[in-house]
Amino acid sequence: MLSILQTIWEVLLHMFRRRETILYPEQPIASPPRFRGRIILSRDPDSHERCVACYLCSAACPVDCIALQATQDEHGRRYPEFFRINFSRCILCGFCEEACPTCAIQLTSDFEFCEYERKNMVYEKEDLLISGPGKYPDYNFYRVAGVAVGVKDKGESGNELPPVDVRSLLP
Amino acid sequence: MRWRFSRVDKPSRRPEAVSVDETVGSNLLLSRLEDMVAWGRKNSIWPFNFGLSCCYVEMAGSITSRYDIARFGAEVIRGTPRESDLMVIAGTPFIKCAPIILRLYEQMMEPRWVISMGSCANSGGMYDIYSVVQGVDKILPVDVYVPGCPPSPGAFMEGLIMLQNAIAVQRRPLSWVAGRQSIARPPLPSMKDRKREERSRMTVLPNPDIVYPGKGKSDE
Amino acid sequence: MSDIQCRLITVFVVLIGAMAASAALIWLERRLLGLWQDRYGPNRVGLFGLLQVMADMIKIFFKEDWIPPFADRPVFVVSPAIVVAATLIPFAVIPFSPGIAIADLNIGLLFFLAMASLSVYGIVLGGWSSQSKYSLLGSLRATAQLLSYEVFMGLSLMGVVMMAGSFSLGAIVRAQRGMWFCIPQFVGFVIFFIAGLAETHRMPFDLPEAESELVDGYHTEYSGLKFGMFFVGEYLGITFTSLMTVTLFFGGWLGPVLPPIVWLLGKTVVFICLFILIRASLPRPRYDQLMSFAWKVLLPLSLLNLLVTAGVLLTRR
Amino acid sequence: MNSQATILDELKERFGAAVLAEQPARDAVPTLWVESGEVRSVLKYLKSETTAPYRMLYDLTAIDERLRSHRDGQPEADFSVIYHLLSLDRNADIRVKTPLKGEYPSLWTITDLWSSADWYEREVWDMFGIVFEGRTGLRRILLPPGWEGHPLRKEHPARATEMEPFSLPPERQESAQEALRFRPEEWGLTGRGEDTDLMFLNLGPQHPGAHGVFRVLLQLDGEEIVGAVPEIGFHHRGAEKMAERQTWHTFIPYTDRIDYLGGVMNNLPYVLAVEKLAGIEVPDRVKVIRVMMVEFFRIASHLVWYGTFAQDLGMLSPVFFTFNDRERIFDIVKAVMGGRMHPMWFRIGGVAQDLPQGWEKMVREFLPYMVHRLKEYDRTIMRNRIFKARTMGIGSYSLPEAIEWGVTGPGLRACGLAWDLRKKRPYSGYDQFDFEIPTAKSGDCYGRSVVRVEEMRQSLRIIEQCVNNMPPGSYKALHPLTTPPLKEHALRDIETLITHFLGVSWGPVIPPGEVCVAIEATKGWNSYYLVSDGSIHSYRTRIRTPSFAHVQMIPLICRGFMVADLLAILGSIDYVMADVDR
Repeated sequence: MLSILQTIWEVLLHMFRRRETILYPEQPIASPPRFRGRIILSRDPDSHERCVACYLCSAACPVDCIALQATQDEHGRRYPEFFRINFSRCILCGFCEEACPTCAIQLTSDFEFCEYERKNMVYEKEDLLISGPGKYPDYNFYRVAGVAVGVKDKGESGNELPPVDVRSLLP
Repeated sequence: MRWRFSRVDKPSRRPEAVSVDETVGSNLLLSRLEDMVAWGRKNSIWPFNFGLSCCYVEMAGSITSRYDIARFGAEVIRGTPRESDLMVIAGTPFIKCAPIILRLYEQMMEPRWVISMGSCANSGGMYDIYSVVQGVDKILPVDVYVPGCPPSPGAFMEGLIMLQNAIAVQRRPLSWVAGRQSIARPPLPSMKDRKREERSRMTVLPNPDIVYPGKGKSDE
Repeated sequence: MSDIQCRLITVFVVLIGAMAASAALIWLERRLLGLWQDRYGPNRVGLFGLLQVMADMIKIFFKEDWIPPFADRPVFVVSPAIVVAATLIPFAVIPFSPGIAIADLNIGLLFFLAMASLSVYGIVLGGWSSQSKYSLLGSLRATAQLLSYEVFMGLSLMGVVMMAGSFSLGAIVRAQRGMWFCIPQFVGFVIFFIAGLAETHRMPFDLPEAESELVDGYHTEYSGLKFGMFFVGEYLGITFTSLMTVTLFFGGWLGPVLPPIVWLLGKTVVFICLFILIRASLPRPRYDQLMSFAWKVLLPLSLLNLLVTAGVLLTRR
Repeated sequence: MNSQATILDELKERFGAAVLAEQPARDAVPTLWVESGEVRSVLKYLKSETTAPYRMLYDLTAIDERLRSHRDGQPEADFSVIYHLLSLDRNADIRVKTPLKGEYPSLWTITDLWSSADWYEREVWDMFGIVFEGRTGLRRILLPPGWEGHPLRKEHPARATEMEPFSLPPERQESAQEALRFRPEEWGLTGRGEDTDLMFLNLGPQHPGAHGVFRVLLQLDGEEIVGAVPEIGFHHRGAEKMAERQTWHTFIPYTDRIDYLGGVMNNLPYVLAVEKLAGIEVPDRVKVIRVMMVEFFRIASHLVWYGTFAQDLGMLSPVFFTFNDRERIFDIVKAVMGGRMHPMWFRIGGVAQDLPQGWEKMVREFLPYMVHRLKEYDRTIMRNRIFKARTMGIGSYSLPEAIEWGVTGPGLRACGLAWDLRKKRPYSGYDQFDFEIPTAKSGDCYGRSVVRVEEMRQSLRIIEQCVNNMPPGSYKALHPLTTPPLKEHALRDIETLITHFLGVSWGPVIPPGEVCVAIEATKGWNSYYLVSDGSIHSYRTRIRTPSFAHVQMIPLICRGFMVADLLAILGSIDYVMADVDR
């Protein structure tokens, strides 16, 4: 009998606890920066599209929900002609972000993207592209030393940084 | 107001849509009544205690204190389909389970709504495999799709609010034996289009290597 | 104003009051559960979410009401009505204030006991007529549970009757002027309260519906308004049992300064809250444990209580 | 490893020519091939005749060998059936394989040796079409009745999008419903008791107390359970088939969803197994990070069990409290790993990211809070008289029964045996931690509860040690097969970027071999048996889950109890349907 009264008492005491509830939608639900939500495409610090259409994200995607088509601009720079993510299949695993060699594709902490119709869950490039560099404000793929091509040696192009000493990568 | 009495022998699964003006414009009193009914329905969505897999745990999470869908009047989870208004397809629709899902849906009384929660229910998600139905909308009509795998309780709540908004503008027959037996559903917006502007304005995101920099939410 | 008019007004006030109280109770319960579970509960519709019940009512009223083709139709339809009627009728004998009662019967208590047993029929028939195995199990449980707890409910009240020397509820309240019966009749009060919980088949004694076991028990096949009537019936039952507890053991309307009706309702709300608190906290015993608790613990206890009360009264004389 | 050598010698000596070959395995489990006719006698010998016998049938599965190229020294076979036995006395396993030839080969059953072989054999038949003779009831278990083909055979298509789109016209719906109808005579049950009529109650596939899509057919005398037939397969998502088409790397998200309450707990045995095949040794920091996250998920999973179990018994509030604590765990999990239920954060050779700045503060704040809450739950739940009345003496089994049926985890420890893989076969550095193995004597619902509650406390101790002693170092191994390699490097130099490209596009090529790694997961032993054929995919992935064995035991332990007890039993087993059907 006492144990039963104790149970009742313990529950009654919760009256004096602070309520745990987040008053969504008026109050936002805090998501840490690592939280994997809606996917975006970012731009590099020079405001160009970061994506070089290397297809790594779509290859790494366990559910094959990323589709893109590479093309080149007049300077020979690759960019995606179209870039499509099917959010009705996407599992927000972040493998694309991990695979992306240019930090173009990123997962934001936004989880609010419900839809009334399934076809609206397919996002095109204009839905994905944001105006800034996202999580990695300083990284610029085109500044990292590339390979030596006929006209220049490694890291000697106009805006490249000097190449990394490979020995520094060893343990 | 002229009432027609008609027998509904075989209620169709989804009566054809009629334009809202046509239905609402006819009578002010009736439309007031319909407004009130829609308001009542919107604020009293009782979900069916139905879960298939992982998403169900997150859906249950949305009932608990941190998220508390009771605030929307939707915490009265019913164990029987007959008393519930909302079926949340929370999890993977399996081929072996599909007839059961459909049966339970049919056992629900009108008006009834369906939220497809999570990638598996939306389209099969990561399970493009022999035993999984590629999207629950292959077997029953879906009102709101919630993305994620599993969607967080927050995302489910967004879906629920969107369903409430949709219900608020729907006009359904007031009685299941009298009046026009059709449902007027105004076209619903594409949330993607609606939010595009705002989303594309986003510039810098917080550093992922710091736990909760500043106060919390990212800059959206 | 003639006597009949006066009576009619009382009837309407009580009827509407009881309905309104049970509606408010639905809101109160959800908010209180929220309070004890570190959350809010319905708070978005109207001030403090007060309109939530309105929304639920409207929704249920316009929900498709369906009778399964395999059900026993007339019985299926009539059962929810029996439940509501049988819980509403005994409100007639409650004395709300000195002189204000729909009918201050001199056998008020017996009338209440008789009516309380009637509501069992609603549940049993509802479950039986649904022709569903879960409903059937639910109504079987209801039969056994409600019938046995009825016995102790009656027995536990006999002490009160002896002390007051009357079956009239008004007389019982007046007999508590010196001391509320909850003190001399503490055992009787505890038994009555437990039996009251069981009679209203509230958690932890909600075995006839027990969601995790029997889906929704006796009302599994009900929908729409008929289910709504079962739902309201349950809350009417809680209101009534709380009123009864206050009347029998906590001096009814008695109390200083404030008007009697305020005292009565105030005390009732306390018990309603207690009902909800118990629902929020306790696990559900098993069906056979419930029965053996009834027959092996409550029965001897209530008989003992009867004996001791009688003994004390006799020696006092 | 003396005992292993001796058991092989012992078997060779006794069975002579029937032992076809001995196969070296990466996991050092003695593996031998036995002629199919002699398998039963070998197993019987191992179960009852040898000293310190192998009493537990840990796993029974098969491999479609027809397309496998690296089969060095293994006997010719189209299919092989694998019996994985376990001896708790020796703390040793043995794997007995038998080669089978032909399109639809057959084999003699072992259900008379182990009753628990029943479901395993049905599964093998269902998935591979291998027939077991000499037994009854060899019917589909995971797939619906009337399914054509056997999915784990190599010729069976995997993708639903390659098949005809699914539709459910009324006639198909009707026939499917008809196929679901329970016919007691098919299961040898009748509606007549000794002196009463019995009722059949169909509990599930959708039932509020059944924790997912799970069906139990009950034969009832009043409310007393006379017989029960559990039916599973409503949650089969073909994870094993999936592994044969995903790369080693992209299968990681699928492991998360096996025991969907376990989160990264499921990643662990898989990445450990792949690392063993690839020969990767991970840095200490990785080990400790993994242990910490895994223990967080052990607590989270047990909290869900705690709340829902209390709810099954009719308590309304505890589920809210325990889910609140779970949310606090998820706050940490979200901040560190970015996901909630399925962080999919472990990688081959490490973890996805390093711990973020500020993680220590969060964890340190959580620990005392949780200790306090657990005390509160003891007062609210465990000590409650009604709770005890509902759980004590209900659904109990003895230790020999538990071993016979392959019960592992808290269910085994509730029978009084302090057997925990973290202590007995430490993996991922568990030998460096100081913690205890809680046990209970009774083997009933209450015993299982006591063990789980105490386990949460021990997990908190482990986490505390992790915070206090987090070693410095890298979060990924510097090994060519680590997938993907350190991102900081890949972003800065083209050399790593090339490895990165290979790793995430084709995926790593894992050397051929077989390995089985078991861990003490939230619900029992979870193991991945991986067969690599030297390719970017796994050739065969066998996921042995604890719940499968536990659920099979239900008819045995619920007989004689009431319907309400069944729900208590189901709750106390703490199964997850995805963990049963995969």
